[in-house]
Amino acid sequence: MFYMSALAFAAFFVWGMLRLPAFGYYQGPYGDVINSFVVFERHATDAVTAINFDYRGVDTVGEEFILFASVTGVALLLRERRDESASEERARVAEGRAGQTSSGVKVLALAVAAPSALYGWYIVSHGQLSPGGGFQGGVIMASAAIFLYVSGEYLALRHMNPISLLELADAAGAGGYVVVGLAGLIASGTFLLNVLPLGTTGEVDSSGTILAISIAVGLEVAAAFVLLMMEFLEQTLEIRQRRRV
Amino acid sequence: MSIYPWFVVAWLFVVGLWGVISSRHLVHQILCLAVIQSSTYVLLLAIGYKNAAAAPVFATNPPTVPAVDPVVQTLTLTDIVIEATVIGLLLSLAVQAWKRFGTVDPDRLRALRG
Amino acid sequence: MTVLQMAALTIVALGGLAMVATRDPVRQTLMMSLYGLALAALFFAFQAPDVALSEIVVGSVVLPLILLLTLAKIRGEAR
Amino acid sequence: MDVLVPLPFAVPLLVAALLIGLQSHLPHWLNDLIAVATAATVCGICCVLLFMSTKRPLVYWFGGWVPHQDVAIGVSFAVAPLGAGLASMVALMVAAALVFSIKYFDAVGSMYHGLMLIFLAAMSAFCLTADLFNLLVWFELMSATAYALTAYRIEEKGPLQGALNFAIVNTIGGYLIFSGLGLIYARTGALNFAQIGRAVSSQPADSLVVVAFVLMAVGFLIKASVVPFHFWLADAHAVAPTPVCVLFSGVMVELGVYAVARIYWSMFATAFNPHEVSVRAILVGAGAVTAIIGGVFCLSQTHLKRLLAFSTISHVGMFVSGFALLTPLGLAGSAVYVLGHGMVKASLFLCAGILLHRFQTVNEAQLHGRGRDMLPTAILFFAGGLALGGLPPFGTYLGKGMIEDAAVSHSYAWLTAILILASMFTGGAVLRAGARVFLGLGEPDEDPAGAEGKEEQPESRPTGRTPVVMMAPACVLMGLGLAMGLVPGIAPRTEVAAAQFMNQAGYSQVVLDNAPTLQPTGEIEPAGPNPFQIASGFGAAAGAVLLAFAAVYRQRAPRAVCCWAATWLEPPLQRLRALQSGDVRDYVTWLVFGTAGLGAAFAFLLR
Repeated sequence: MFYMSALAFAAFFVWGMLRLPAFGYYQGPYGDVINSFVVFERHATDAVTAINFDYRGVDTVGEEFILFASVTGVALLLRERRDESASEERARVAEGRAGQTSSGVKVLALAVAAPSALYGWYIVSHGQLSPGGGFQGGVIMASAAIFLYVSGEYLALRHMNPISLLELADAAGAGGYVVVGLAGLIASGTFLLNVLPLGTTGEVDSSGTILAISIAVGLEVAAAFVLLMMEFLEQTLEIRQRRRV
Repeated sequence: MSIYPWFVVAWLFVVGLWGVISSRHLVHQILCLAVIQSSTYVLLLAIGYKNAAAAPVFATNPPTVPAVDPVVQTLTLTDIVIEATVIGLLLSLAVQAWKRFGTVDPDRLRALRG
Repeated sequence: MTVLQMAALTIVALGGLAMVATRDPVRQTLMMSLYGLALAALFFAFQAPDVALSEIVVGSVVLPLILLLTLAKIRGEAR
Repeated sequence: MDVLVPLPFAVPLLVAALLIGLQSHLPHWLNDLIAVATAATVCGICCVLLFMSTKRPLVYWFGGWVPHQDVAIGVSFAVAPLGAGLASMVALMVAAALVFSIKYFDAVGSMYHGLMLIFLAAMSAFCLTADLFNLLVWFELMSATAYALTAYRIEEKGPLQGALNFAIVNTIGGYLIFSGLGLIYARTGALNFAQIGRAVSSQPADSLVVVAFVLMAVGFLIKASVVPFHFWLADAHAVAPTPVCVLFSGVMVELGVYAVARIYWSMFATAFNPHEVSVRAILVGAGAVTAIIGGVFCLSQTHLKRLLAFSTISHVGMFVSGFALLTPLGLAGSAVYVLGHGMVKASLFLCAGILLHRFQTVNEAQLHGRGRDMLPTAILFFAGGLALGGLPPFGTYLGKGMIEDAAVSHSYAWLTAILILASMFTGGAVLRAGARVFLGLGEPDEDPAGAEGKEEQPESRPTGRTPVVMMAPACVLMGLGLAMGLVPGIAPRTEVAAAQFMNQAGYSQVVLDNAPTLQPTGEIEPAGPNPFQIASGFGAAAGAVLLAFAAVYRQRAPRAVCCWAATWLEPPLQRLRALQSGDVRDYVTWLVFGTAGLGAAFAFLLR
């Protein structure tokens, strides 16, 4: 039954798509209007970032909260009845594992972690100028934490008890976006209205709220992905611990 | 040749669906969803493409240079974020399935249902 | 449509099939990384650098990592 | 006063971020208080918006990006009475569910409250938006939150299975909507409903428009759980925590129906106008099938939450067939019905939650006769059963009656029979369960620990008395469901709002050209309440009572009837039940089958 239906579905889908404009002949007008206005209106040179964080900024509010809700959901699902003693045990296991990392790998990973954090920050703060933005930069910053783990310093990370801190950062980023929106609402009655000076096109502090939102998103995304990874990591540590006992 | 992208879109959608219904492993099933989703990326970006146009970044190009549609790119970007998070959520369910029932095979999960 | 775009589309189409046909999840995770790169290449060919960048960071770094952790959990206990 | 428009989603999102961010630092009662207060505030705001938007929709452009050169470059909300009314109901339900949860869960962290508030934000923004992609974003946010909430109590295989099935099927639904969106964007170069609508109506509907509509409609009908996309719903409901079920059945599913109506009348109605008869036939057919299949399944359940879930499917079928008549009266009937049904169904779920809290099970067979001393719960439960059957003056009878009137005047008189039958089934099933649980009527089942017996896990520690925070929201909701049918002028007013909702050209003038008013369109028929509606309501309710008695005392039926039933009714019923296999791969197969079937029907009739 599936094959018949899938065939019919594909035929139906293609039947509709055959009436699309030919490939390579985008007809507008939405994208063309934005392309012609974006530099003049928003002092931003990356149209995609400008749409993402300003023209269609409300979509991105929803998108950030999808991330936020998913990470909260994962935490809710994976963190059930995890008690403190088990957590201590896991820390010891992590320690045991740390010893196994060879020093060459350790140095290399540490050497990569710092630049990738910096590079992530660069991508976050230059989103309005060049490809990139809060999301991509945030993920790159999060990957710095992964390199830390590879280097065996996960334990150091864990000793700082980062989860509640990360949760705070995650929430601050997501909430920060709404606060930027509300600032516009309070200033002039329009949610997400740009309330910051636009600056000179081509400089980092140009384009007003786009940069503020980009930083909020970068913070949220970085915290969220590190959290996500840590939640899954704790799960694998759980089994190592069990195998030892 | 200008309809080739649309066939790729339909192909990815149907192949992904086939993977979902024939899967024997939850993780595999979840990844097949990612294949279906990639068909929507290809569809959107192909729609916004213009022959011989530049990327919608005007750092070096003046705004008068023809550029491809930035809107579909924004939509795809949002879509990718949604993909990453929903897959994360689904995988955490798969981990739970494993923890509780010791299996990630849909057949055996169903058999457990009683 | 350029040759580059045709080639990228074909690779993506085959990559999707390979993703589905690879039944072993660990190998499939590897496929996922490669498929992410293929998609990113296609997005570059479609003049979408922003999207390509996010596809690389998500499809080739974050998701495979979470997947490997999930599989480590599942396989680790199976042994 | 336009500043109120973004608040229904901005306030709960901000509060949710605060609650989750500060979770270890707030006392328990403060979490509860803040969450309930936020939901109540949103409810108030939405009510104000409802009354402000009766003349014309409130149009709000985010970021101040009003259309340039007739091109909408930003995202807009267009608050219309139907959407605002639905949003206020969403907020009311969330508030009720949060109050109920205070004593319901043993240890609720702030994560639960945060997710509930995000769920509220997503649903209310979904009702207000006027932008296709924005609609999809809120849809996805709603889904992601709902998956997490469904699996909140993972103790048994049941919950997990339900959450996984729900997540996979609905995620595929999201992809279908996305593909449809891509097609329509390629044609029109717009994402704003009004602007797409203008571009689409400028030429006759061709295959691209048809495919785009079908893909999007299927995506939303999956959320609305229309047959054959309904399988996930019962699995998800059976396992989700009761307060979450209240939201799923009371409003989330109905939002799928709302979305189909919204996209149809803002974008496709003019283009499909020459084919109106075909569209009506297809959608009314889908609704009628759903109403009957849902009703039959409902009657054959003994697990109370599954029973209520199937009754929701049956009612969704009635809502779909109501708006599918494509007249103001039909749409208004659906709207009134959604409100009335939501209140009643939510109250019934809360009753099931009270039973679960007290006895640790919601299996009808195990509960047989154990609820004899629970007078208030019993009264609510029976009232709910009668209300689902359509007893006046509950809001349900009015909605049902309006749909029936609209059906009769468009030569769909047979739909009346379907609606009465479906009301009898769902009301009868609830009354039967109530009679067995609270009155101990009929024979106790031979095998009380049946197949589904061990599925439900305690969500809370039992107490001897029912806490007032559990009883109060159930009573309030049932009272509102009763009062709704008595509000003077609710039917004609809703009909005017529905007629405005259907004015596609006027809608795009309001959104894009800032037109001062939105005129109602279509033929305004007398809405009622009228004697015919009241008679039909009493009739269906009486039928439900009879059916319930027949079901309770089925063992005492004459032998001939038993034999007849065993040979003619059992086998098809068994086969139908086997379809509900719990395996998501079967559900996806049905999904593809349904999409292909609906697509073929549209392709054939609209070619």
